[in-house]
Amino acid sequence: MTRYFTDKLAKYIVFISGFTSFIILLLIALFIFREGLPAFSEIGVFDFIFGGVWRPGIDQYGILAMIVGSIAVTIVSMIMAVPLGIACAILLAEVAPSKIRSILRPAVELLVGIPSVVYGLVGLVLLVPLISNIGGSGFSILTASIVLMVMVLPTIISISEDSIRAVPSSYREGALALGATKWQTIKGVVLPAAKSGIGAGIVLGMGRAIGETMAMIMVIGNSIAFPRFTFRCRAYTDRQHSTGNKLCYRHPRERALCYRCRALYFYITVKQRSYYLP
Amino acid sequence: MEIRTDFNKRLREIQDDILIMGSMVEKAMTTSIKALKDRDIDLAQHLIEDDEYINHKRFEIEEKCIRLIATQQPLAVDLRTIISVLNILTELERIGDYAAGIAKIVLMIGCEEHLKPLVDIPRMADKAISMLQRSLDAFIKHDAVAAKSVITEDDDVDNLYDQVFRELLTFMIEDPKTITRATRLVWVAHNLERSADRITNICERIIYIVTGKMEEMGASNY
Amino acid sequence: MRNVSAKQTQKMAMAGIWGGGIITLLLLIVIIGYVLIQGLPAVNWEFLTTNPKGGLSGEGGILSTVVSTLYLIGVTLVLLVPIGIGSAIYLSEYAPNNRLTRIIRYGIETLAGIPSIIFGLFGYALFVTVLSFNFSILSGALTLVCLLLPTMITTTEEALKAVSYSYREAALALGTTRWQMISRIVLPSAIPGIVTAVILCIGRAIGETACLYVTMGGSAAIPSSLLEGGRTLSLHVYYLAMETNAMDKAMATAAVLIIIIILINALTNWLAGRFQKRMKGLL
Amino acid sequence: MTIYNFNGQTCRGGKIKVNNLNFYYGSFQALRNINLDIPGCAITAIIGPSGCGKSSFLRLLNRMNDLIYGSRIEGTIELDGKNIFDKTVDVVDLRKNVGMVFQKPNPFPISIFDNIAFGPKQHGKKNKMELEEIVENSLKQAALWDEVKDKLGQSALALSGGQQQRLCIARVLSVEPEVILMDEPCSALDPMATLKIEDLMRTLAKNYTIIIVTHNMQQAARVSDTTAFFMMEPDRAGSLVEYGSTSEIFTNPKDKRTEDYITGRFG
Repeated sequence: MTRYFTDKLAKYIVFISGFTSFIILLLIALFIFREGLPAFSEIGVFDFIFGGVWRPGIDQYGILAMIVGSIAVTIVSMIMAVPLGIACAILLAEVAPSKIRSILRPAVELLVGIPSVVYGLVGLVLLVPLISNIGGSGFSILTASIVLMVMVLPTIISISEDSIRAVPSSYREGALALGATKWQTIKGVVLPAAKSGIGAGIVLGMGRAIGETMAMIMVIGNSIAFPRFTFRCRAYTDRQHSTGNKLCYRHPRERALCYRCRALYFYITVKQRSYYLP
Repeated sequence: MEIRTDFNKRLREIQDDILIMGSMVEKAMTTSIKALKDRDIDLAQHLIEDDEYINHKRFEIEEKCIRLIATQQPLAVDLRTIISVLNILTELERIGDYAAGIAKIVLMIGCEEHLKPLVDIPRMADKAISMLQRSLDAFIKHDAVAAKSVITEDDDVDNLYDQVFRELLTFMIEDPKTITRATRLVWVAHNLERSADRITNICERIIYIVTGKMEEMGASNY
Repeated sequence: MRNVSAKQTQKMAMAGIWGGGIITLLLLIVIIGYVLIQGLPAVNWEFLTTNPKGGLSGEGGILSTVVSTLYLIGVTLVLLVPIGIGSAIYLSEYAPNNRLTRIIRYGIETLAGIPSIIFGLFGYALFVTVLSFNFSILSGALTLVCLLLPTMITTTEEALKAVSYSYREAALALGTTRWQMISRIVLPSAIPGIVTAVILCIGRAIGETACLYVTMGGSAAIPSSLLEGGRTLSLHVYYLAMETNAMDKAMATAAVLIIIIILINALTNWLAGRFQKRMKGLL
Repeated sequence: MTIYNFNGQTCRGGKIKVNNLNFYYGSFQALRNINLDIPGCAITAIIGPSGCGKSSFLRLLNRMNDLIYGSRIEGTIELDGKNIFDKTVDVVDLRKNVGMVFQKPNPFPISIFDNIAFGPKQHGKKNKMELEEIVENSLKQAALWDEVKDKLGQSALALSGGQQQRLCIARVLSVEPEVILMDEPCSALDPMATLKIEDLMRTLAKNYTIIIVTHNMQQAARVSDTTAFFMMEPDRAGSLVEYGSTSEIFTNPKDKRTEDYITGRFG
């Protein structure tokens, strides 16, 4: 009867490993809220989120500048990435002959695989001097947005392409048989049918944009003043505080604040997930 | 690898059954003429009773055909075979009835002397029996040529019938007292002639099985 | 007239679409080309086999970072693969459709959406401080396990689900226990898919910076035990770019990284192709 | 005990007895009050319109429905007099004893040999010689040996559809079942391959009890000895309308609904 014993044992083992992820999630939530919540009560949620000044030295802890920075970078990069991504997805799924596709597809996959520090590095070395020609130091929202655009592009492309491919070919045949041009078919039938998938691709891309850290630190600079386009600013600075400079943890107050930002971010992530996941 | 083994087996079974029934009918014909020649009332009586077996066999085979059609969806040559088998059954059964009819005439004749020594009627019977044998042979072998040649022989039987009829007619005209006895023999000859016609029908069915064409081959004058 | 305008729109739209594709391709060529052209000349045997000096000088090679990276990946996989496969098996083969399963799935999906820096802070709080593993390979590996678990689970689950349900039915109908069915039929059939999942995770581990930055420290020496810190290739690029002026070294390291990633991508594609062919019965 | 006579072959009833069987998926009743007496060493066909519960019924016979969450069973199914839903019955042994062939041929993506040897191996047979013998016998019984004996090491997926399905039958035979369930085994095959499988079934019926679910009435008519006609009731629960010898059902059904169905006049 050993095989029945093995059967039972295996069942319990895989159940436990299945539960691991959830435990990790709980632990993350626990640690971040435990460290972050006390600071909230100390300063107050309103002051924290809408305070314009981040100056730990004189007890000013407002993250508004960082929030604005984050939002600005995300929006600008999405404005660039979405049309480009959708165009590329259409090309891959509908237009390109298989030879071109077999070049483009691995290229997109490669874009996903390149580590973010490499993007940061290229941005730092290539893009920052280029932008500084326009004005400012080059460490700017524009630079960050361009780098971010390249980083979220593959996400948008591959998810949109998959959903365009998932549209049954009978839809296309139906439209073409009515005498529609290829573009009319794509615009009128294929894209509307793939709408939700493309939407999911955009949201996921946005998630990646908001969460990106390293490349951003490298190209956006570290200003804590309100951002002006093409000027130094700091996007969601607390990230850099905690990551870029481990010294910040020496100040217990500041450490608590870092965690408070974490808590806020964590909440946003969970919320955002619940929008586009079934 | 043979496929549809089961169906083939059952179809062969039906064809074998046709042979069995054919030989039953053939035996009935032989017996009826023997009884006539010997004026053997007992034999005739047995023959009439045995006709039941032929009828019974007919229903048995028919049942098998229906079951095969219902369950096996026969097509093309298989379908033609089964449909033809159903027709052939009827013909065989009728031939059996003619033999029984001759036996009944034997009962009527009783111990009376025959009007004349029987010559042509046994010849007719021999001819018809040989036709039956060869038609069954052609059925088993799916031989359309043989079947066709059997059909042409129907003319011989018809000629013999004409001859018998004319001869008996002469008797009746000469002596009206012989009319009853002569008529009985005419009936016997008529039954034999009809049997031969039925056999040509069987042969037409055989040709249909093989070629798929349905045609009237030897249109009888009677 | 309508026809003409439809044709013109078609032309414009197609031009736009092709433009999008070409821009994407150009971006890739620029990034990879730039890194390789700038970086490759500095890559030589000496570069690969000497340790970085550390500090602000940026001198030296990348030997210790390669060793740290391998060390880190090894430790990570030892933990990640069994848990990930176990989890995926539970989800695809055992999980009943109930609240608990939904909770587990929700956990995995949420975990997948959390940015790596949050994992880093979590790892810092739990592994580095509370469990006092300090800045070490172990802390980094444990953090990476948390980070990569969702990827590993979902990719493996996909591979398991790609194994036709009819195989499972057939095995059970032959009178096997559920575990025999899984271990003898489902897992062997899904192996190429699972290997793809592992390679995908290795790729991500190699590229990961943010969460390791706060859990592994930045020691430039070759780590001699699990509890010592180190820096991976990606971390090294970051240090070189941000804390030193050795941009050439940073580029060289980045070039090495990109070559590794290209190789890993090729391997993944090859394996995935094999997996699909096998599922279609062509192998 | 009922004695049946099919084509001159005598079969004993009572191999499988279904008593007052009700089957539910959650709150939906899929089968209502089924009573059947399936004879041993014969082929029983189950026919009926889509959704009438034929497949559900078949899958109850080796408890494959256990896999479905929220399914519930009332009544009993007795195999050789023993209720298969009894707590003491080991479902794994039951499935070994009651094999199943599925709609689509589903050989494992491994070699032909390993496919057949899979079942015996799982049941503890490790001896190479013994396995080879089992593989050869099973393939011979499934009339596949001559076609594959030279390529036992090749992938089973390289075979044609009909060959794959016969391989699946051989795979079932390798664990020596008494009963073989077939769930529309020919629906994915061309007519020639179908006829081959049907011939195989007739041969196997000498030693095995076969129950086949089929959409194809003609197929049921061709291969089976007894036929059960299932139908959906107004609340969509499946029920048994008529059960009898196949030639009886197809030439002279007792129930008007059976007649309407087999003549294609189903209302």
